[in-house]
Amino acid sequence: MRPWLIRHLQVFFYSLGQLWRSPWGTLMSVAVIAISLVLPTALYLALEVVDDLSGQWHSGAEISLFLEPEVSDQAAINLAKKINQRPQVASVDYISATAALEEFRQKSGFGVALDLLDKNPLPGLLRVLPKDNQLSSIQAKAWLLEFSALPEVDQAEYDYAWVQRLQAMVQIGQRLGLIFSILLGGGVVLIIGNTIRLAIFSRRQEIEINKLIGATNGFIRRPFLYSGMQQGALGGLFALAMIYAALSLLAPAVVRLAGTYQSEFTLQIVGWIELLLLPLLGGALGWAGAWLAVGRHLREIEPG
Amino acid sequence: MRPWLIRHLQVFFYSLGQLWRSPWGTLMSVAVIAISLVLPTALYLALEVVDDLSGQWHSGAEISLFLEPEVSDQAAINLAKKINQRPQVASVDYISATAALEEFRQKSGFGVALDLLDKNPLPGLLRVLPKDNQLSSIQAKAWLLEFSALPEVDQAEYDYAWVQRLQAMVQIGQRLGLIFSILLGGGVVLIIGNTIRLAIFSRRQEIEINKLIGATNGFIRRPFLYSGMQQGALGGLFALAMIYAALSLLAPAVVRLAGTYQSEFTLQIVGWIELLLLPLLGGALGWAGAWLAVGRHLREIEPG
Amino acid sequence: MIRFSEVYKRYPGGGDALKNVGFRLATGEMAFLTGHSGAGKSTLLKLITAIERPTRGQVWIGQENISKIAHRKVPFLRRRIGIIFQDHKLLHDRTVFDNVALPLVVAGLRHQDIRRRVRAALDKVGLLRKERNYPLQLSGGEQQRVGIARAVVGKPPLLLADEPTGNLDPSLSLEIMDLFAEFNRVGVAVLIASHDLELIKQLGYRQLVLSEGELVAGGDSR
Amino acid sequence: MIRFSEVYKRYPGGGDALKNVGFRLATGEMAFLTGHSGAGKSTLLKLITAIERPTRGQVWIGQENISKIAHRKVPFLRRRIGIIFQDHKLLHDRTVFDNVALPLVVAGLRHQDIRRRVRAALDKVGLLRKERNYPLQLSGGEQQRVGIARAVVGKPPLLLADEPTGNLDPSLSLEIMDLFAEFNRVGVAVLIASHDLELIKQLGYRQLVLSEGELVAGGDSR
Ligand SMILES: Nc1ncnc2c1ncn2[C@@H]1O[C@H](COP(=O)(O)OP(=O)(O)OP(=O)(O)O)[C@@H](O)[C@H]1O
Ligand SMILES: Nc1ncnc2c1ncn2[C@@H]1O[C@H](COP(=O)(O)OP(=O)(O)OP(=O)(O)O)[C@@H](O)[C@H]1O
Ligand SMILES: [Mg+2]
Ligand SMILES: [Mg+2]
Repeated sequence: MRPWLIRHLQVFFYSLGQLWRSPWGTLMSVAVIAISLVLPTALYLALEVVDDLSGQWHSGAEISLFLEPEVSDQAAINLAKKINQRPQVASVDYISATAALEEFRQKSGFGVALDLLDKNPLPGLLRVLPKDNQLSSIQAKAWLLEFSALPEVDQAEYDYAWVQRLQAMVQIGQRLGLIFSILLGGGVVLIIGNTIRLAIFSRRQEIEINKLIGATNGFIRRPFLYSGMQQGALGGLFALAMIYAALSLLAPAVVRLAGTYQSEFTLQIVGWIELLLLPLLGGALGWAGAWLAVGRHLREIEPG
Repeated sequence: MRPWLIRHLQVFFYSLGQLWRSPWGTLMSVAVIAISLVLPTALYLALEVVDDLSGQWHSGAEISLFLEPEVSDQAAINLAKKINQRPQVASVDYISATAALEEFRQKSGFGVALDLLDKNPLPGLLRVLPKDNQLSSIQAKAWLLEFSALPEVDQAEYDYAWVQRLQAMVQIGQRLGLIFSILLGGGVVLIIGNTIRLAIFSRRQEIEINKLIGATNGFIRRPFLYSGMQQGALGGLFALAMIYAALSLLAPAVVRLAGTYQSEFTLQIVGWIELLLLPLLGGALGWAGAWLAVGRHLREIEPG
Repeated sequence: MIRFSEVYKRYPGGGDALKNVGFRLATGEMAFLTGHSGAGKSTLLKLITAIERPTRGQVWIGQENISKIAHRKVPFLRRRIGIIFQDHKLLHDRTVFDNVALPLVVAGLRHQDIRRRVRAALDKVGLLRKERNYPLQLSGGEQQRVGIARAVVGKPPLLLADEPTGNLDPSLSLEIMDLFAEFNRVGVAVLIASHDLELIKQLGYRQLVLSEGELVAGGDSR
Repeated sequence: MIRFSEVYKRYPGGGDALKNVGFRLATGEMAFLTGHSGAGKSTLLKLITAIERPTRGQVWIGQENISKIAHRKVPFLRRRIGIIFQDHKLLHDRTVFDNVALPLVVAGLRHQDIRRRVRAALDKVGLLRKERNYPLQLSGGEQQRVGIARAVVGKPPLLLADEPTGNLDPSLSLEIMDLFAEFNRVGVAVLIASHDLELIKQLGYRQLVLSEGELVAGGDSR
């Protein structure tokens, strides 16, 4: 077992040495791989952030129950508690008529206009947030019917426009995600495969001589596999550094934006442990790309 | 002049033939280049779309003038015309008290609640849209002071929150754009340079022999330059096809989204003529990458 | 050691490079392969190393019929043969030492053994003091000798050489041939393709003569 | 045609490959360059083609001092010299025809001229019927002759050959040498590095003898 291990270590360090001896070429390959790893990762992080933000914004997909004017605060709170016990309900907020007017004033920018009113024209309000973020329109209608039948409730409403918008956005995001993933996943495989392919051609003579001397295909394949893995892993490390730099650049702006939504969202949410997987992923992709390229081209090169 | 031209044409078709003779390698290089061209183009298109959409949304950055209740429709319209003559004002809309209530009802989702009102509590409203989309906060304050001094105006307001949000978004967009452009621009140059670099190494012997036989550096460089250009241009064509496919996939979803904003925006706005520049750009980048790589490595390869 | 029986070789798009060739080379025997340029000498050697396959007939190495040897067995066949090439076939980006060490590395020997045997082989061809040089820093004759050192370093039972003295001056050629003879004396079978008729006559080993792909002398007595 | 004057060549990390070499080769003269392996024959030829630069001394080709020739002038120097290499240096992915045509393509000749002159050169070395083959489909001697055809196709006033008959059988060697003599008769200066002393003696041209980097015979009479 030990000589076997020694031989692998030798090849490992030999191909690392090869990379080191042609620093420019290595740098180029590694940079190309890093860029192709950065992009899908950035996409993944962006989707994670959007997911997170949209979780905070989902309050738009709520059902509003307008209470009859004669319902007291206490009765309203009791009703809220009752509704909250339903399994599909995430939370219920009670907004009294006074609070509603205040929110109204802030939301609409019609502050001055509302001061002109003699009395508060608004009813009390229960905001029901469903657990399922994307309530289907059929479900939503069933709920509306049920809630409006309650004696305390004057009318029940659901913000369809917002839901439609959200769904359309999610749809676009998913399609974009699909397209980008295909492009970039293909890109990584192609780039590493291409690099190894050309490396094989530029070492054609070496391969030929090795075959003549009695090297098995496994022996010839090994340094290419190690080289692909090492380049991929280095690319992953570079990608990690780039993403870290990009996040540092972006963080202040994102925090400022989140501030305007009264949100305490920061980019710290990003999964650092997942990012540490990047070099591993890069190494695995590099190995795979090398394997494909070597498999295709090793057979072609025969001494003549 | 004719033999000179013939020689160039010969090299052009010779290197095209070379590409054709190794279809797999060519396909790989071209696909890699295409992907690296698609991504910046997609970014550019996305920014164009956002710019376009935000132009439609800028109505949020407007100044609202709440009129005194006793101002008649006619007086309000006259005032609107007067304000509209100012050089920095893009447009002025008059929303009568009745219309304001109607808009209110739709925007807020409090439709039922408003039906409970005895009389319309809202004043008439002038919406002033400044020409400069991003009014600085100092300018905005000056305008507010000036407008609120008008006898017809009860109060003037400006949606600061929206402006802040927009500015933060624009800032993030710009930083993202910068980061992506650097990454992808560097990517294209690196990929083409790397491809040509490896091509040079795999044709090392050919270069050596040509030098021995008395070929000038220009002669040796030429096929590589043509090859780089051809690969870049092919990559550009592929990129064009990919973007076309992606747009076809995305278009329905975007139209649906735009629909929820009462917008008639479609993806037709995308500059098709600009897209046709892609193969040209690809060719130019390919030529440049080849030139860099050949310049660096041609001197290294000397017969020994 | 080697047995050819009614071997034909036709390259795609060419005439017959070898026609009805039959001969035996006994274990531990040494012989020369001669013939005009294009007679088929290199082709014959390529059949022995499974670089090319015969179109018809059989080629035996030891107990093995290699006319139809499986691809994955070829490397192990080649490890039992030391080959010296017309054009050296050295790796230009490795030192003389590393070039000679290659067959041992391929065979998976231990580092200390490699070191000892490579230096012994380099010593035999008189290039020990150039072990750290790169092939391009050597003269043509020196490169040829590096190739010979690489062929013998693995102590194969069979040595093939394709014009090993083509680039050497007469005295050095004689030295190299003596080297082959020395290997032969310790039991290595040697087959050398050469056109240096003078030298061959001088040495007096068996001669296999090819002409237009046919074995016209030195073959099986049928 | 060629004039060496007190030329020294030391490779980095090696001894002197050439020491105080001085000789002239007249226009239209033919001579052989001999010496043991490693004597410096190839090095001397490399100095003439500006592949290497002398460490000291001057090398003149015609009226040009090429010890310090500018890089961009080197290609035009090489077009006036036909070079035949020890290891052929053919392009394996081009046909024999394309290989021989290379110097004419480099020089920018017209297509029809190229065709005519390539076929004439191939005819001279007896390989016209192999013009569509690839170098790897040829025997070693045939490849060598392709290299010779490529060297003479441009009708250079000076022909250099580094062991052009190293891989050829004696009769073919003589043929090739006769070919060089023929070129020489029409006014081409020829310098051939070779160790085939037998053949050289037979032909009776001037001999420049190198030993350990020193010109021990046939040089300038000082
Ligand atoms: N790969 C090939 N494809 C087609 N024809 C080939 C191939 N290899 C060799 N030939 C032809 O087969 C014949 C024998 O070639 P071979 O190389 O065996 O000759 P040789 O005896 O080694 O000659 P030399 O002394 O010149 O090396 C020649 O006519 C050659 O053109
Ligand atoms: N690039 C180089 N770097 C270092 N040393 C070199 C280089 N090229 C040649 N030498 C050394 O210079 C000496 C002369 O080499 P050269 O190739 O000129 O010999 P040669 O006469 O052509 O020999 P042969 O007949 O074997 O071809 C040799 O000792 C060789 O090791
Ligand atoms: Mg041969
Ligand atoms: Mg030499």
